Amino acid sequence: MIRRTLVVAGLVLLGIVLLGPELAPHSATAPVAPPYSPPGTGGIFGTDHLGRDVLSRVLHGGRPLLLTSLVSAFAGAGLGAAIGLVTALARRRWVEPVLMRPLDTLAAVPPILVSLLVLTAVPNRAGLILAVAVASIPLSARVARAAAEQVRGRAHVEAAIARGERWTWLLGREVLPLVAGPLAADLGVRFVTAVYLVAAAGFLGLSTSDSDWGLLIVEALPGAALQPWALLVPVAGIAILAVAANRTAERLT
Amino acid sequence: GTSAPASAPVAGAGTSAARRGGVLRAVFTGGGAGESLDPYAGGSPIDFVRHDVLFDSLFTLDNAEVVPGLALAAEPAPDGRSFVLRLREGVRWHDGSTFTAQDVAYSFRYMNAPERAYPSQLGSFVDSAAVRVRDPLTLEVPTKQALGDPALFLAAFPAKMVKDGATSFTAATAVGTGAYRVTAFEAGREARLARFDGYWGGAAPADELVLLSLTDPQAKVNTVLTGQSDFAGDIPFTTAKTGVANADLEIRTAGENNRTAFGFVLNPALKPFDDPRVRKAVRLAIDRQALVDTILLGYGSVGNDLLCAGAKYFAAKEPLARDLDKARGLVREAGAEGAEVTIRTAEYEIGYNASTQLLAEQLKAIGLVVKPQIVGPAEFFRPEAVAAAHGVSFSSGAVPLAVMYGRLTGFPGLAFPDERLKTAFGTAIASTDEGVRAQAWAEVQDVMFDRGNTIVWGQADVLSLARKSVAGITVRDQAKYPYLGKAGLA
Amino acid sequence: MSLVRISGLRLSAGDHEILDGVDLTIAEGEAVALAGPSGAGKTSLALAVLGHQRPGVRRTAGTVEITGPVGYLGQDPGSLLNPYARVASILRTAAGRRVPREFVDTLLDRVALPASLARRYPHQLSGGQQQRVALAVALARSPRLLVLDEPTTALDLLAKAEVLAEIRRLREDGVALLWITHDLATVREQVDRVVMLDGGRVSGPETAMKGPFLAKFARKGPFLARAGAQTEVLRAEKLTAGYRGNPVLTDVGLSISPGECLAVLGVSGAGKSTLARCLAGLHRPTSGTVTLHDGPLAPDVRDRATTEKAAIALVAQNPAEALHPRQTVRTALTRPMRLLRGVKSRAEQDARVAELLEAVGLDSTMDKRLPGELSGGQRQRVALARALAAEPEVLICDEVTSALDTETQTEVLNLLNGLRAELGLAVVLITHDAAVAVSTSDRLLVLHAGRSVLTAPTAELAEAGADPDRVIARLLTDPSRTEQGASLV
Amino acid sequence: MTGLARKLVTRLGMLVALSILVFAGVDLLPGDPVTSRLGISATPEQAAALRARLGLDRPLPVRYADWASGLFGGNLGTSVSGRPVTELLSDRVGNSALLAGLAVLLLAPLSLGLGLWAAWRRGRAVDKTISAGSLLLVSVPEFVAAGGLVLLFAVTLRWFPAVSLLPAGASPLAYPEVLVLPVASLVLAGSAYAVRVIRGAAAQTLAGPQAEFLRLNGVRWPVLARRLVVPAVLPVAVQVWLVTGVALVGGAVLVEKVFGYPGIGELLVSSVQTGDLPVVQAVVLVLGALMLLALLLADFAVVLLTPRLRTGGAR
Ligand SMILES: Nc1ncnc2c1ncn2[C@@H]1O[C@H](COP(=O)(O)OP(=O)(O)OP(=O)(O)O)[C@@H](O)[C@H]1O
Ligand SMILES: Nc1ncnc2c1ncn2[C@@H]1O[C@H](COP(=O)(O)OP(=O)(O)OP(=O)(O)O)[C@@H](O)[C@H]1O
Ligand SMILES: [Mg+2]
Ligand SMILES: [Mg+2]
Repeated sequence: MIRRTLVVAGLVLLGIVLLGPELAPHSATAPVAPPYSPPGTGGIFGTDHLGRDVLSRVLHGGRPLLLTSLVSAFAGAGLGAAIGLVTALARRRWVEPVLMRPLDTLAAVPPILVSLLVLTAVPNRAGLILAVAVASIPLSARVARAAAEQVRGRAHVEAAIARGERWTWLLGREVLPLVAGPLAADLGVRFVTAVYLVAAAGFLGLSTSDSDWGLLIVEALPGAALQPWALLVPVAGIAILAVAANRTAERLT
Repeated sequence: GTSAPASAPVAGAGTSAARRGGVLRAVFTGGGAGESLDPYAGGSPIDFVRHDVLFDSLFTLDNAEVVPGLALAAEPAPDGRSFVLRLREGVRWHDGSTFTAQDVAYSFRYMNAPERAYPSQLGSFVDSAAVRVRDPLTLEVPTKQALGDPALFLAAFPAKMVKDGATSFTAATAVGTGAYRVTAFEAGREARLARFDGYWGGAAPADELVLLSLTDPQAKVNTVLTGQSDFAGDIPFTTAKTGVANADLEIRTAGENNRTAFGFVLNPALKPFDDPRVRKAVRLAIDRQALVDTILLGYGSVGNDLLCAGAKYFAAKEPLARDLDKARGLVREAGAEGAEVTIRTAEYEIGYNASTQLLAEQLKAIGLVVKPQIVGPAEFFRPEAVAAAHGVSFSSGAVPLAVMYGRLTGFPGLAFPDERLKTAFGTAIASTDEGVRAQAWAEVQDVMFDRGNTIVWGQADVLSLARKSVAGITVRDQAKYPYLGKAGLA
Repeated sequence: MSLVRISGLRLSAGDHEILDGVDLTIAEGEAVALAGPSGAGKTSLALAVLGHQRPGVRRTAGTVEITGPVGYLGQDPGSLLNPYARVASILRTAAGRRVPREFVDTLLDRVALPASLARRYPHQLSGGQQQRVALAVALARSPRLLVLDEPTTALDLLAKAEVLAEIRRLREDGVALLWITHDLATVREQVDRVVMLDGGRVSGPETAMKGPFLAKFARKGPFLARAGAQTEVLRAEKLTAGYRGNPVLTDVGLSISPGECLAVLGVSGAGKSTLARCLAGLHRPTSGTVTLHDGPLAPDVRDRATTEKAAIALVAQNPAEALHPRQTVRTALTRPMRLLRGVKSRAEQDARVAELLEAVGLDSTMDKRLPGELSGGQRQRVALARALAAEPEVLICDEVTSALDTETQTEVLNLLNGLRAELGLAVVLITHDAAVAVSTSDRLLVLHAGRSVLTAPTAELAEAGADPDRVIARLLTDPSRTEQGASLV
Repeated sequence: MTGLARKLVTRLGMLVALSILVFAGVDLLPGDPVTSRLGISATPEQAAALRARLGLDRPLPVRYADWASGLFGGNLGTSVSGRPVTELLSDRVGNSALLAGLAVLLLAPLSLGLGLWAAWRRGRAVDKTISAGSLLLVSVPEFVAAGGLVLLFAVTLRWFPAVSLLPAGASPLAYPEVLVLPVASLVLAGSAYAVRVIRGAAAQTLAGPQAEFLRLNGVRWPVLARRLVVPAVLPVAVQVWLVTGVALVGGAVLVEKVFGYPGIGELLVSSVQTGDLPVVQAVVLVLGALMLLALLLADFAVVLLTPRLRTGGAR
């Protein structure tokens, strides 16, 4: 019963986020009222520092945020997990150092520098996705390898090897289902980190879109005392998304 | 969330006079580890404030007028190619020794040496290597181009005097002639300065001045709100709008003559802004009042597209009235409808990126598609990038016209190529006759107002947050870097 | 006064009943053996006595009353002990209160372990020692009832003897026992009564037990005779292998012909499983060769041809890990068919799955179950069926019958014997069970500390009718082990 | 022993690779010390002169070789401002390490406690609350959380200073009150991941045969946690704590900015903004080396905390 309501609420939320740009009463960029108008006088949640409708900006920004974060979380955690699994299952001894040492080195470069570099080379949303993905690959790979190593020596994996299963089956059907728990948890954390890195990139002047929620937070911060809603609404949005994403990830395992 | 402003900003430096004694703690935007006690090494606001009380210039500005500092007079030769500098007598360094012409000659060499992190731009005008000491209080200074009013240049460009032979500027070794001497310093954190009782301009009121360095605007405000400091320079408009609910504190403005110009410079070398009609159309199309109300939250006034409001010679023309029909017509005539233009901007002042976004919205109405190109402050002035953009956001304090137009003429992408402007500018710099200079500056600004490439949509108040008892804060150069040599507690 | 009083207990999982109205009372000091075919519900009942159910199992009716502290010893001792604590700490934790130093020593002494083991970690103990430490844990709270779930299946004869001796001592101390076993022959003298469970019901008195194992499954000679005539199918020469430089196998050789059964014996840790893994290509020997029909085999199974992969099948030792927990029985059985025998059609797969399940004594409706929904013995048989699905020429069985009751064990061994006779399947049988080894094999290979100390025809070593336990114990007892193995049967 | 030697050699190689990566990477950053320094008032000659003085006109490999040879002598280069980078870094590395260290010291028991509690009560309200709470925390950007803490505890309640102002040359250790809010912000930001990992590992252990065996033999929760669950999660928890700690040393940029805390992150940001490449390179290298060290320590910690590995394989 409660579960059903939760699922429905989640779907409604997803719908709002994805259809947001169509639902928004105003454009994301046009001023509609004096800056920092409180809720009521200028839209449900008031207006931001340029007099733009907070509700409309939140509605416009949800889709880019969700897609950016999801894509980069999947790319980062997915690639990381793939590398980790391959390393754990590889038969050749050189695979481990060849794949993992460079990743460890990459892990040692502060993510902020990685983001700066990638965004310099690719100064758009794709760059942001790449930056977040690159920043999460090393840790995801470690998590995946550690999890897969527990499973690698199990008799059913050896049986599958002995009957000549392809590596896709070995990874996808023998090992993955057993490490899906930690990987899903990792994916959930990656998603939140992605949202957060996107926001942080905005904080450092590296934002890549008009109105994704990270940018809204960054923009609303100086005027938070004047118009708290402009800050609280996107923060709440991100929090809800994060919780929902993690619940989903846990469900899937 | 419903905090009504406790009070509108008050003007000035505090109601009462500063009394002698006490410790004044003031916080300014810092430059982190890059800060320095060397007046030619640090480039952040707190560096300027600190340098101003530790070191003196030969001349300073006071209400846009040049007043004598360590020098009493700079007398140009008739052709303007050199000047004679007469120094003040009886000035002492913090270490007790006497200030002489040797110090000045050394300072000229020091400030322009290529290994300086921030060499003085005075080097473009003064031939520092050829400075000659006539006697302990007189020097002869050759110039690289004719200067009609050398004192103005000595006041407007950084030209702090350091002691002959000084190479090291640590808390123990930095020696100036200013109202305060340094007792402790850590870059990016704080400087502790003690009153210099032998100051030639009269001893400062406060016993000690503590300059605190922070980079986050809200953090600066918080120090005053929580009693960690007495004065925060250059605070965000939002803080003023929110107001402070503390009867001991007040928000101050530096006044009408000390505002910061907010605007854009259009690139006259690129389409569509190579066409004066399009430049004019932009100036006709922008909603100045909306920008002032939104970006400045009303703290300021509309601008008339000319830089240096508040400086001497500034032409206080009436801003162009908004006329969208006419603007659209001009754009159509120029065949620039639907043109895509990139405006490069960085948040080196709060509100720059926002003003560019708002500009983009406003210019939609006349068929120009503006793409804000938001970058970090460190890369903003990369020459190739500026030259490739159709415009940049731009800001300036009430600096002398010679400084501002001098800067603009040298920069690809910002310089405005116009014969009449060039001639008038040359005369304005070189003429030794005050009347001729005034005439020439008027002409420079006529050209700029008629067809120029600068847009100044607003003049922003410079706000600060202060304990009510803080008194005696004055402006010499720019209001963002006030002079604290006469400041103290009432 | 009774310690346990269970009445009308019903347990169900999904749509089927596991226990169907079971009544059981155990009086103070009484020892009850719980036996019955694999899948009868023995483990489920034992756990119910402890007030516990495995995931997926629900109690639908009945009452369980227990008085006094209960000790419990599960099936696989290796995985029960806390790997992060030393033996002393494990035992003190188990006591649940502050105990004097001597407590640990006394407890170890009770399970016939030297006090010097107290400072070791579980992984530093042999399988037999681990099982005895686990028993000590169960004893730490001085239980008045001890629940034992097949406590000796993983043990070689010597370790088994030690554990049995300790259980006998406990009996003498008046501890009540609920003892799950499929080895009634051993247990019978040590218990007061035997409860037989079948299909979730108590199936009547002990009379249901069949006669002695050997009588029913007396050694027959024909395989041996025939085997000698055939050419060999698999040969290993001078196999040397180890883990991270620790040698485990040294210069071991073997050969086996179609239809032949070679039993590999040795105490725990002797290297039997390692040998099996080398043959199957799952462990790379440091030197030595394996040949199939005179063709050399690659040391790594991944480098072997499909026909070579199909020719050798391994049933691994650990039944808990042998099956993928998320794959149904059907998937487990059809994969080898597809990959190694090219059976792609669903209908044919279904037919073969049913056939295989039936052959190992399982209901063909079990194909949709996940391993977690099977009993220990059922899992072991699915693993065997999976190996047979590849239709191998050589079957290597690492303890395939350890979790099976005598009845089922007999069925499985009959199946193997039938395949040997009809199809010429060669079987390498690794086992701790002396009776099985003696009754089924044609030849014996005895490993000691990684070296092959003896290979000989079974008939030469054990005359028909001799007690297999004694025969094997003699083979395993090496001079170097006599001081430890003092309490032999 | 050879294993250890090989490990150290690999790490050394990684350090070299890291230094190349850092040097080249930073060089590619958009900020340019020359233009950011000279602003719009510089002539091309002035710019060229400054470029030459800073040695930026030489090819990248030459500059790297120069820099790397300096590293061996403990010389991290010279800041664009002319001061040795080592001098700029020394205090700040300590300050940041102090901040991060304190944060980890608080975060470790906190995350362990919460993670174990959630695992013990898995599937129940407590578990869901802790999971959701940690996710909420991690999804509120740290600078927003820090701002909230300042508003509540400094501006409104006046319990702690809003900004970490320190007298010149003083160590934060002498002024513990300035550490409270920054450390609290970092703990809030950093504990969520640890809580989730620990909860996962603990839940797995609790579902395993060892936990079942102990439970069925009458061992109750606190003892079970102390004897089995904690030792089982520690190897992975220590990894997470170490890595989080290093990440906090360099990743506290925004928190340091909000509090004006004189740390390495603040130095990094201000140097990026002024295009002070030698400082950026040094900071990033130091952070990277710390991370490599942490990963190495984490590897050792796993061995140390896992008896099977510590005592050298099976029997
Ligand atoms: N979680 C479950 N879901 C569905 N069926 C189950 C589950 N657990 C056990 N069963 C079934 O319940 C029956 C009894 O299982 P139990 O483990 O008690 O048998 P057992 O007598 O101990 O057998 P064995 O001697 O083989 O270990 C078996 O048929 C088994 O398939
Ligand atoms: N993965 C491994 N890593 C290190 N040592 C191992 C490994 N597997 C087995 N060993 C060791 O190798 C030796 C032989 O092990 P093996 O499994 O072959 O013994 P076994 O004869 O099958 O014993 P059991 O009867 O207990 O199954 C033992 O000492 C064991 O501890
Ligand atoms: Mg069972
Ligand atoms: Mg074995």
